[in-house]
Amino acid sequence: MVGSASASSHGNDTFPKILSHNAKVFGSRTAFREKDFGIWQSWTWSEVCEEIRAFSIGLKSLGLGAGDKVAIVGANRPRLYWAMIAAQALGAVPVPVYSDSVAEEMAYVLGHAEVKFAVVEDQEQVDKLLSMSDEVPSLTNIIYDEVRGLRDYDHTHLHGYETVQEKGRQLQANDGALAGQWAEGFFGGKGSDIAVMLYTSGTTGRPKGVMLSFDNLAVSARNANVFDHLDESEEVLAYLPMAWIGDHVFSLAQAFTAGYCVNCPEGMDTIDVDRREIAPTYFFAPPRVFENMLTQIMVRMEDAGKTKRAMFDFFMNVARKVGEKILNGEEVAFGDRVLYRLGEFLVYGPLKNRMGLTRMKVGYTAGEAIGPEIFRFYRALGLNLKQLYGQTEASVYITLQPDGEIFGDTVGKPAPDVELKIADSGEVMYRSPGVFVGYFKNDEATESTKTSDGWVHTGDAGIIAENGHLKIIDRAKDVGKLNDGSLFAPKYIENKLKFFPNIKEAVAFGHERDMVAVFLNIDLTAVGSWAERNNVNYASYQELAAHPDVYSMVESHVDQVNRDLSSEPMMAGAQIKRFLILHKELDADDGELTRTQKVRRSFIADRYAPLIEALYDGSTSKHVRTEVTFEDGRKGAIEATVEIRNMETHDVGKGIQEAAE
Amino acid sequence: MNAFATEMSAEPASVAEAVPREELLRVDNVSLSFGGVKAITDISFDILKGEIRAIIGPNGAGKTSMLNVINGFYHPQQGTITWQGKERRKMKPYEAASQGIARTFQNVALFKGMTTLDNIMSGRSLKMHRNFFWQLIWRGPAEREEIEHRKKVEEIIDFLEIQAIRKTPVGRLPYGLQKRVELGRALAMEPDLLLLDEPMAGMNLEEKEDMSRFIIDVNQEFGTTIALIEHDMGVVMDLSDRVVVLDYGKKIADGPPEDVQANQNVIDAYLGVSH
Amino acid sequence: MLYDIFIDPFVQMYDMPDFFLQVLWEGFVAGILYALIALGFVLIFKASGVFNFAQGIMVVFAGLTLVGLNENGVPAYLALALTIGAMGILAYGVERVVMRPLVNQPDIILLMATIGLTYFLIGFGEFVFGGEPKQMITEELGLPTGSTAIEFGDRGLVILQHIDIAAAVIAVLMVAALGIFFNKTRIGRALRAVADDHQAALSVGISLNQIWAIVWFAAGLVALATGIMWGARSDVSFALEIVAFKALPVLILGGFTSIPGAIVGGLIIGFGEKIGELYWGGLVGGGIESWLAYIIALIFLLFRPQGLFGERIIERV
Amino acid sequence: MFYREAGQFKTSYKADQALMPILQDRVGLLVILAIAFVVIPVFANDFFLTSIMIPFLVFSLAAIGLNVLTGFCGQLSLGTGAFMGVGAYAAYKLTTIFPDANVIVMVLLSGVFSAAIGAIFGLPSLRIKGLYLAVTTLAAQFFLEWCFIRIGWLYNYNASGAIEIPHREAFGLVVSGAEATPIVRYFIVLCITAGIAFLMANVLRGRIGRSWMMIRDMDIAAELMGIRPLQTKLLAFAVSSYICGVAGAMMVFFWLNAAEPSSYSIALSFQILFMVILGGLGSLGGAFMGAAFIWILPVFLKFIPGTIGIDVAAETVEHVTFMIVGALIIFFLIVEPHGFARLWQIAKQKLRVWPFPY
Repeated sequence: MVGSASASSHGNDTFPKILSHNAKVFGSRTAFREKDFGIWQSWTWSEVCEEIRAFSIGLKSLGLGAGDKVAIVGANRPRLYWAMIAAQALGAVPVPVYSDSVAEEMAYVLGHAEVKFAVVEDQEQVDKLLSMSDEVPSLTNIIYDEVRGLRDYDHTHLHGYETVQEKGRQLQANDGALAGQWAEGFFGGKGSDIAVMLYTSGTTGRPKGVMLSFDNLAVSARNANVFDHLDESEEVLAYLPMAWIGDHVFSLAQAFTAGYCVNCPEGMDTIDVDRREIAPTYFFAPPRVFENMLTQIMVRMEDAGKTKRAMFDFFMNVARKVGEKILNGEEVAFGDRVLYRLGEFLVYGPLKNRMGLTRMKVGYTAGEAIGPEIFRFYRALGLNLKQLYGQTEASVYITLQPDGEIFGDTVGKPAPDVELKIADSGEVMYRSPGVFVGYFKNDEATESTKTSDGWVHTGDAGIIAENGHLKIIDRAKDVGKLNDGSLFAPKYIENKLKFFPNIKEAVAFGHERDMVAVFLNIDLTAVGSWAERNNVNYASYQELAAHPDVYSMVESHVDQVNRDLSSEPMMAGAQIKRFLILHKELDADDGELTRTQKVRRSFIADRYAPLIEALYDGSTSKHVRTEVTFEDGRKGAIEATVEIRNMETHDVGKGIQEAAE
Repeated sequence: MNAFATEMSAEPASVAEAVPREELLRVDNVSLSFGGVKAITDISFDILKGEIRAIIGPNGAGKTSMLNVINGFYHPQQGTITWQGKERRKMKPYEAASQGIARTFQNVALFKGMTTLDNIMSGRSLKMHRNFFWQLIWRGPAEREEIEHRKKVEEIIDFLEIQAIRKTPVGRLPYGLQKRVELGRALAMEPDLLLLDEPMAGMNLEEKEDMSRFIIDVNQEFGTTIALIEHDMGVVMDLSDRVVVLDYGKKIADGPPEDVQANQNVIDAYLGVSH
Repeated sequence: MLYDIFIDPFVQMYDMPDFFLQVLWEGFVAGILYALIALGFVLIFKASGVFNFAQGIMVVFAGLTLVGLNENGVPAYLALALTIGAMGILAYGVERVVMRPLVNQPDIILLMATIGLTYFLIGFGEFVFGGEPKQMITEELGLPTGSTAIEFGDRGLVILQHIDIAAAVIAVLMVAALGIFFNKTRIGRALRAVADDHQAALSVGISLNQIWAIVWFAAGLVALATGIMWGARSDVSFALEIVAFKALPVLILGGFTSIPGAIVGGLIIGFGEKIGELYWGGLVGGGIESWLAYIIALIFLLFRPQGLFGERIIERV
Repeated sequence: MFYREAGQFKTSYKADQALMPILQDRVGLLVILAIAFVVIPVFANDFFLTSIMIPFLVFSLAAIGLNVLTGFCGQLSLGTGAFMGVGAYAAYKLTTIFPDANVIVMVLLSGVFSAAIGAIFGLPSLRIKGLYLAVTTLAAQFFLEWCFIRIGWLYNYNASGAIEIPHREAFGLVVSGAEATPIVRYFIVLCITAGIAFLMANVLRGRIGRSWMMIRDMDIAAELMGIRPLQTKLLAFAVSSYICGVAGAMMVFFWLNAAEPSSYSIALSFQILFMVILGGLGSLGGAFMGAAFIWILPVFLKFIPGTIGIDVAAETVEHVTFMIVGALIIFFLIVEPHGFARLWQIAKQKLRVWPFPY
């Protein structure tokens, strides 16, 4: 293995071991913060070690042992992170679960993982778990963090987090040797032990439990730390679901291996303020977050006065021109440098300040393709935002964009210690120390994903460009062909559409059909703001989506995409011939999106079969009725007549000329 | 056989019936008039420790006047008030506060110039004692006291889920949130008896549900006795343990919600049958 | 000491009834003038809820304008007419520049604005007409200037200035005119409607802006009359401003919205002040006139916060 | 724009409740203090110190005093001038009775007397509110003014009827009397004003300041929450009068050298009230801004005709100044009834959210 010196583990191969190492080395450095009761409550590494020890010993006294599974359910809270380490110290395996998933989904995961204990956030989660006690017969104890509303519950098998910790402290007080024994317990552990089980939500089928070993996580994390020069002085904001590999690696594995501080926000409605207060130095967000921030900036700037907007536009142009070059360390004319400096004072600095990214050293976006405009916007501000490509099965890292080698349409070079190849089918495959151990109780799936010599199928189709960077085209299984034989990569088209702020979602159809047609969702914030400015009245999403002006606006976007497509010889055949704007927003509650907000293509195809039919039978409108689930769980139906528009296509290469004229 | 199916029940065990409750406040034969206009005529009722007591009645029935009598703002011409077993003399409103009676108001009476945090902190006034000279110096005792009470206030903010508006001046908040802040301010007094004057007036359904939940939580988490005036009969019937019905300043019914609902006098009063 | 306070003054009153009557007359005249100033306050307060601190200075300003015009060769009656016109312009200006933009602001802000107006009018008046005290053009306006002595046989005599009698008569006429205006004319009734309920007034189609302009104009006329009377007794100068503060205790006694209250309050203060000063003032070195009115009002307030003619306030929660 | 708050987070209530939780504010304050304590003493001439800075600081302190009462406790007072006079006369008598005592201590002590008298005149505030209360404070104004004239003992029976400040030394420097240098006076006034402002900032953010604001915002609710109205209001009267008293004493001891009863007339009361209203009710910073505006603007106006070469009679300038001040007061009330403090707040908010409009 080609690990660099500082990435080596010195025998600290499991997180409990790393914890006790950190407690010694970084004892008085802040390890965790949580905005609670109005201030950032802080814990140093040695305090964290003590907290975890007490809780862990308490858990043991409740009967948790090696090999047991512990479900972790709730929002990002230090105590829930600690619970994972506390379980690992006993040889148990934590299983973080998406706390907002519906009971049915959660019950399946918990039942499949055979969890014995659950550490949860509050009453809501306790109630949820109690309601599924029949599906999860293995569950014996629930531990909650927030006592509110739970006082009158039967506490035979229900415990407060503090009670458990108190018990642990009591036991330690009674038996001085206990702390030592506890540490000895995990010093016997090996790096190859299972550290955590993460269930991937998957676009199809039941979730699968990805088993990752300590080695997988710790080695990947150390490599990433070295790659981006991260050390114990970093600050990160832990706000993404704990059940997601990204958060697990960024907020736990890398935090522990580098020794940096993890900050948990007060709540989802204070996240913007909390981010600004902390100003993370290492920041990760899916493209959606960056998109939203940009949309907000643009919407708010629309309301600014004329001069201010002119100033903003002027300096943003300067930034677009030279910002990235300066960031990449390229030569830039002196005058531009001065202008950029001025812009930094007047616009970029304040913007970064408002977003809370002033101190950001490195930022990553992944999960989906980010719009090149959006990506460039942040880079132009001088933010070192980069893309990476990863998977749960790889302990995140497959490829990374190295500093100075940033290209909007590629996802970077292989991460340290990662080998990459493209299979004959076009599928991207990799092998690395982070490759997962296997799917829990699903050998069949493990075998079909991971070859005997350690190569993993990503399921994505891609190419390695001349500069060695990986370019992802689409899901391997989604890449299809039109009836005339042209290549049809739906995701590629959809992403191009979604890069327009007005378009929130797109679903493209075309495989084994005569032409490409798409469903669109408009972005209510962006289009709503446009409507306000143009005195367009609307009462609902549905009404706005059906508005003729909105249709024409969207039509121009689609046309632009067709132009773009026509300029790429491989994709030119798959220009959009027809489109419609859906009468409702695609929603995870209706099963149309996954919990990570990815579209579920086949589900949508089933659900809106009549609309697809209409797209391909040439009709100009179609009446539909759709069942929906409201926020409060009630069901209902909405009806609408949806308009369908035809599009002109462009000849290969002609698009460019027209655009140039 | 799993452990939870039988042994765990999400419903709290109901102990109210088992233990007879102590009397917290009793009003005997109270009458109140303003310059010859009778607002309250010969009313008697009691409030038991730990219960939610509702006072209902049509407009102008004397409900708010009754609350004003209880917290010493009005002085009845006749009748006695017994508070925690002792007959109460004529007292000032601030004395009622120091004896553990807090209230909210029909039309939100927040301190408009202050933030949410300061408004709730103001509820701690009675429990803070550092004198003027410590306040001048600030460092040391005054600051420590402030921090100690800030912690308490933050718990209330957390309890009422108003973290996001902690530092917003209350004048800028929507009405529903103002009501919540006002409840927080009353809670900060850690009262024995909490008087709520139409806590849900002017709220939409969702806000009403939130407020109901908070009222029940207050009652259960802190064991606070609550007397509330409310127009929304549905809410009253759901929340309260016992209900007093007033009409034209007289008591026309008193008892558990279901009894009161069936009472002919009450039905007449609400339908406006003339006397 | 106690004798000096409780017995001697009354003995004096009995011993010298002519002096006592003279004092009463002085008090009466002072009271009338206080009442006239207070009347201006009441007019504006009733219609707009604004406590017009500038009323005192409007008195001076009106007087100054009148005299100033005459000094510059304008005949007396024409000057009077022009001054009335000036008060009209002032009323319109105040309504446009001060009242309209500040509608719905808290009381204290409106009060401050009228104090700002006071400063402006002082500066403007002095700028235009100079800062020195001026003689009122009593004769030119055809007002009486002589005096009449009324004898009480051998017990002395009381001297009545004719201008004072005229002042009393004008005051009575003015109150009567205002009474008729408020009760008999359409605009007057509208004014009362505004005082009672702004919304109701709006709903019957009365423009608040017009009404404010009218009341400020009416208050300006009252100020002009006051200015003439007062100027005739002493000089026209900005020293009058201090005297104008006396209207405050008068209003406290009479209530902020009652015209009869302003008259009665003015008389009480006028009598009280003169009697207090002449019979008791000497005990503490004199000059108690400057504050006696306020102390009377203060004591009165402690027992009847709503004034003589106000209604009892019941606090509601 | 200048406010870059990212990365400023609080890990303790102590830091969260600090007077200035934002770093840039603290820096700003330090800059202002540095200017006041270093730059001005080094560069300013005597005229600037005597005619602008010293009176500005004295009036700022008086405005703080009135702001405590009117801005924070909601009790309108028109008697500020007289309360300042009480301080002046008390300090004068104290230095007469204790000729060897430190005059600065005497000035600080004089406030105690005005506090006592202020509290007495505050008694009616229990029953009387708003404009009615203004009348009781007017009673104080005229009664006390009368006392300054009629009670000879107060001014040591001087023939002039005025108080004249004796020559006094402290810390080896001449601090009062005609020989005291402007720079010494300036430092004394600056230290006292800054010190009291700081102490008041402490009081105002704590329990007592809150109880005043409770009375101001909603007195009935405050009472139902256990605030004793009389004590609370009297304390506000006493504290306010103390500060005004000290300001009044400083006015004669470190600025005017001599004072007549008319120095503390109703005109002064109004002047201070303007400072408070224009500066912003309920804001300490506003008191300084209001004082600067009301005091410095007229001084400034006086010099305009001369600098642009027009020869105008001093009288006329004064009249025009009156007009302009009056008009500006109305103008600012219309533009922003909550005063300069609010304008600053709005500006600050704009800077904080820059480049966004909100």
